Amino acid sequence: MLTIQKAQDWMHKTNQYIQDNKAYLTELDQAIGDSDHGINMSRGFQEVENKVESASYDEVSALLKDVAMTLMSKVGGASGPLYGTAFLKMSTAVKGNDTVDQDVMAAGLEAAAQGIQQRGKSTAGEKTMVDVWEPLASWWKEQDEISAENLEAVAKEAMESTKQMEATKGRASYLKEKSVGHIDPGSASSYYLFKALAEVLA
Amino acid sequence: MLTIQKAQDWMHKTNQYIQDNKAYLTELDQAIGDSDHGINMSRGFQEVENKVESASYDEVSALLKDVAMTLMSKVGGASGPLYGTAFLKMSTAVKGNDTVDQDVMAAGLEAAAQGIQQRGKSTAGEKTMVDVWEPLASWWKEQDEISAENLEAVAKEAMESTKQMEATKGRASYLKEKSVGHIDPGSASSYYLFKALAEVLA
Amino acid sequence: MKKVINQPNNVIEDMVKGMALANEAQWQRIEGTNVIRRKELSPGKVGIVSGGGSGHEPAHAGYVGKGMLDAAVVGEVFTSPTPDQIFEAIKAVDQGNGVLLVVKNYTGDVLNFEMAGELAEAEGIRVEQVVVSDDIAVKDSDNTIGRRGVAGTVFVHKTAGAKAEQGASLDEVKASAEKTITQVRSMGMALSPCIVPDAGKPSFHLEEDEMEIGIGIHGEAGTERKKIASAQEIAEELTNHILEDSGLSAGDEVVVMINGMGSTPEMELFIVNGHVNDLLNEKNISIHDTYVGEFMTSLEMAGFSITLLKVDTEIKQLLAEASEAVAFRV
Amino acid sequence: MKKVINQPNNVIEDMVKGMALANEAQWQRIEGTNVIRRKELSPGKVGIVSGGGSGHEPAHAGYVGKGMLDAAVVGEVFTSPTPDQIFEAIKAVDQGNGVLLVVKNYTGDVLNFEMAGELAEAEGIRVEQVVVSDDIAVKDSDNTIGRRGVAGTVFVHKTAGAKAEQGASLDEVKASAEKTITQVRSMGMALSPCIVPDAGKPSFHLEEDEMEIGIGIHGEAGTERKKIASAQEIAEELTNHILEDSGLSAGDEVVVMINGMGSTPEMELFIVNGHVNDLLNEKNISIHDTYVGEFMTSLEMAGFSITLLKVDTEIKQLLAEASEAVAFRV
Ligand SMILES: Nc1ncnc2c1ncn2[C@@H]1O[C@H](COP(=O)(O)OP(=O)(O)O)[C@@H](O)[C@H]1O
Ligand SMILES: Nc1ncnc2c1ncn2[C@@H]1O[C@H](COP(=O)(O)OP(=O)(O)O)[C@@H](O)[C@H]1O
Ligand SMILES: [Mg+2]
Ligand SMILES: [Mg+2]
Ligand SMILES: [Mg+2]
Ligand SMILES: [Mg+2]
Repeated sequence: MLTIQKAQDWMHKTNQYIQDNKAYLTELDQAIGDSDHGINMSRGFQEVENKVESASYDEVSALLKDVAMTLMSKVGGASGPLYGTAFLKMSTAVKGNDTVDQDVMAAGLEAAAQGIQQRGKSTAGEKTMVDVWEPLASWWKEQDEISAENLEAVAKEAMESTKQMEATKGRASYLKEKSVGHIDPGSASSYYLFKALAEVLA
Repeated sequence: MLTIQKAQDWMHKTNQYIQDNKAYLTELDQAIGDSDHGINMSRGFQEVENKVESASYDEVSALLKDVAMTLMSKVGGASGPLYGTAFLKMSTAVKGNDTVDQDVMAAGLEAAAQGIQQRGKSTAGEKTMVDVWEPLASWWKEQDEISAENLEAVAKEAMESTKQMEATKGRASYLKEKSVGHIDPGSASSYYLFKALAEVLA
Repeated sequence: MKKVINQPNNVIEDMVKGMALANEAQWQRIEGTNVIRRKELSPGKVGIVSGGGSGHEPAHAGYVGKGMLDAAVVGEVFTSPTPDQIFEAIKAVDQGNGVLLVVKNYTGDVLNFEMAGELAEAEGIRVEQVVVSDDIAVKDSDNTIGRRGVAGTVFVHKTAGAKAEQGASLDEVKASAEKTITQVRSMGMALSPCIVPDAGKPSFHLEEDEMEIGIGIHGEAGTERKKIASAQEIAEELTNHILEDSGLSAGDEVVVMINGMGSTPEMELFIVNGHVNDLLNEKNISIHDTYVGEFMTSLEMAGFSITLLKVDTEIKQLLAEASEAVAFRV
Repeated sequence: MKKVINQPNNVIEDMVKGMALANEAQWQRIEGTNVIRRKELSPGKVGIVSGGGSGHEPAHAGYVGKGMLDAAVVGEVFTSPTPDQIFEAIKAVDQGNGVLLVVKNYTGDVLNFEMAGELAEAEGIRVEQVVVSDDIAVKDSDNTIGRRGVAGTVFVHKTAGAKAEQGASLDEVKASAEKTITQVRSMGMALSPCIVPDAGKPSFHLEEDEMEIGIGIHGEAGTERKKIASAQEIAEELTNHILEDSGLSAGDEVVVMINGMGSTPEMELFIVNGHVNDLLNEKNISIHDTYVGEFMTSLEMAGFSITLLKVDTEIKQLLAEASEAVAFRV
């Protein structure tokens, strides 16, 4: 399902969404954070694009590891180590598999979602990117066959569910109840990542 | 002509004009200076008022000396030492005269106008308060009898003449030709001083 | 947005370049990184590394110098630096006796420094981390990530740096830093926002007659937004909050820091200092020393913070030790 | 107007009070005046007194300390202090060997210091005066009052202070100050105005995309108003003006000061410093030392100035002497 080519396309499309929505992501972060999430993601995914476009890989795992290391060293802030960890765990979980099929990907996503939670000492319901990764990974595992359309819809719904949450992790937690009513920026960037994945798999 | 009582009234009325026009004087200084002339004069003449209201004098000269010392120590900037010098010279010139009559006052004003020029190394035509003091003192000397109305008119015309001048002294000189078109702030405050004198003598 | 910059997304590279040139006698940029390190290290000393997002200048490079930090890692504007950069700093300053990381309590900083520490430990470098959390505007409850690190961080740099310079072990240096952290408290306010260059827009909006109490150093919303009050009222409100929280009482001794956030003139900081003095005198809390200036800024935000550090003989002695850091010369 | 103040017409009293408390170890307010003096004078030393309007903090009180000024006279905002206050400062620091007055070239400052000097001479105190005029934005012609004194003044404080501390005579100290004055040149620019508290309104207006080149430190209009350019273009424009005026050329050695006017973040000053370095390197003018920070501000004006001081062995040696002044520690 996820070939090296598709993984490359995934990163390419993600980068496009991130660049197109740089200002929007920053605005979300302005409301409940420090106005840099779009800037951070834009810097990071531009580097990811540069990296994976120019390199050649003999397995998906290797590509994902490059993504992880690039995000880790280019994004900074809270989202850098978290996205970095997610892709690192995903890379490890899918390692040794020639083709990353639906089940292997399920393991990869679960490892990623857990990695974020461990690194961030966070769980679902705290208004962070976990609220996209965690339900997405669970949903994936339960599917007989992944529908690209549903994948996008699940990610979108998960992102939107953060709107009514009160943040207890990340910078938005300073705002307490005032954080309610705003979409979590990290969940929004995660949504673009899965929207891009859906399109690649469609 | 200028009794102690009248000299007191003169300072009282001057202070009123200065306080009422504090913002206007500051605005004039904003255009071609550093936005503080109204503030400086307001601080200084309020202290003059406090001083001469509470003290008692046995000659006009003593009162004028108090005015000089107060302005010197409360105004600061360029205008403080210049007004201070003007009143100090005036005080010395009228010293020993029981009543300051028109001729004695002529000598007083001339000494004042010269004092400003010496201290400021300036002459008429440089767009400074000299352009009010100098013509006013000359005019006074030529009169058979001082008409209060004319006194005010001469001072006003002198002040307005500074509008078309190009400054070569004081802060406005930095602006060179751009200083043209604005009344000199120190000339405006000097005008209020003579307007008050005219009213007292009327 | 009015700024003296070139490309908004290149400000950090441009800044670090000019920074390294500003103090060539003491500073050295580690090539290929945004790390400013001491040119000459004190042999055998425990290393001290700090850093964080940019926009808080003189923090943290201004505190690099003999007696304070050995290296500062410069992140993007308001964004924690990445683990690889922090790792480079650790490697550069370690002299076999370990390195202390002084981190301000933000998720990003904690995560990135933590990961850098893991990288270093994997290479056999001993690393310890302390997390500064002096901003009492944030409630320290289970439902937040805890208090932010703000201007009080500078005192942690100073005491840890002095302790290390005395030849103390990593554990001893860490203990001094932690003691300082438990004894320092800050609270800030703002009159107007700052603009992250690459965002191009103000980080928040305040009306012409409004101020925000309890603001963070990245423009994070504070505890209360209200009509501007007098310097005296604001100074007393912030000081009273700190006193209440810290339990400082008559007979205690403190060091005061009045920190400008960026565009507030020193004139106003001195005015605030007068009122803080009056209030502390009234409460019989004695003032050992005072720092007025810009120590931990937020770009061009207008506002200030007050920091009180409770001192004892040890802390006073560590504060008094020499420091050659440009922004905190002793 | 957003400021942390009490009554706008009381800012100076409030500030001086808080200032005196900010540095009690070194500073002392002369009772009943707005003079900040060194608590302990160096016996027999020639006294150095400076001062001027407020709003330029840390100038001038920040330069009071062993190795620089003995006293700073604090005027109202942007208004020269009065002769009586300056006279008090002179009396307080004179130790029988005379006093040098370091005055910035503005009519008000020159007149008030001159009168204070006359008062002092009348009491038998020897006084000399030097007038700093480093701002090349003003043409030094017969039709102006000459160049303004701006950030370069700090170097005059430093060299005169060091010379006096070495035990030099009043004439020798004056000669060193005058040498510095002939070798120092500055030029500034602004992005946004400042507000004099008691005026309550901005001192000038610039459009959102405009800057003003050649601005004075009281918001005096500059030489040119135009569209904001890049940091590199602005830095090069100002530096080139200074180079042209000063006749500095390949092989010469300078000290660079990048001075923030108030609300410009240090980040931007460092960026400027990088470009000034590049340009001077290109011209083979070597940089002996660099100062980046706020030395001579204009309340909350946004902008900066560049100062180049041509140095020789004597000036370098005077700059290197110890200084305990809070705002210029060496
Ligand atoms: N502890 C955490 N666990 C999981 N995700 C987190 C945590 N803290 C923050 N995040 C995510 O990171 C996002 C913020 O990223 P970003 O703005 O780039 O970093 P910073 O908050 O350091 O400025 C938040 O919107 C949230 O989704
Ligand atoms: N050399 C001079 N001779 C005479 N008057 C002068 C001279 N320089 C300045 N002035 C007067 O002083 C006024 C400015 O006073 P003020 O604003 O109080 O002081 P400053 O210019 O120091 O801010 C000018 O408007 C001008 O009338
Ligand atoms: Mg953010
Ligand atoms: Mg003026
Ligand atoms: Mg951030
Ligand atoms: Mg003035």
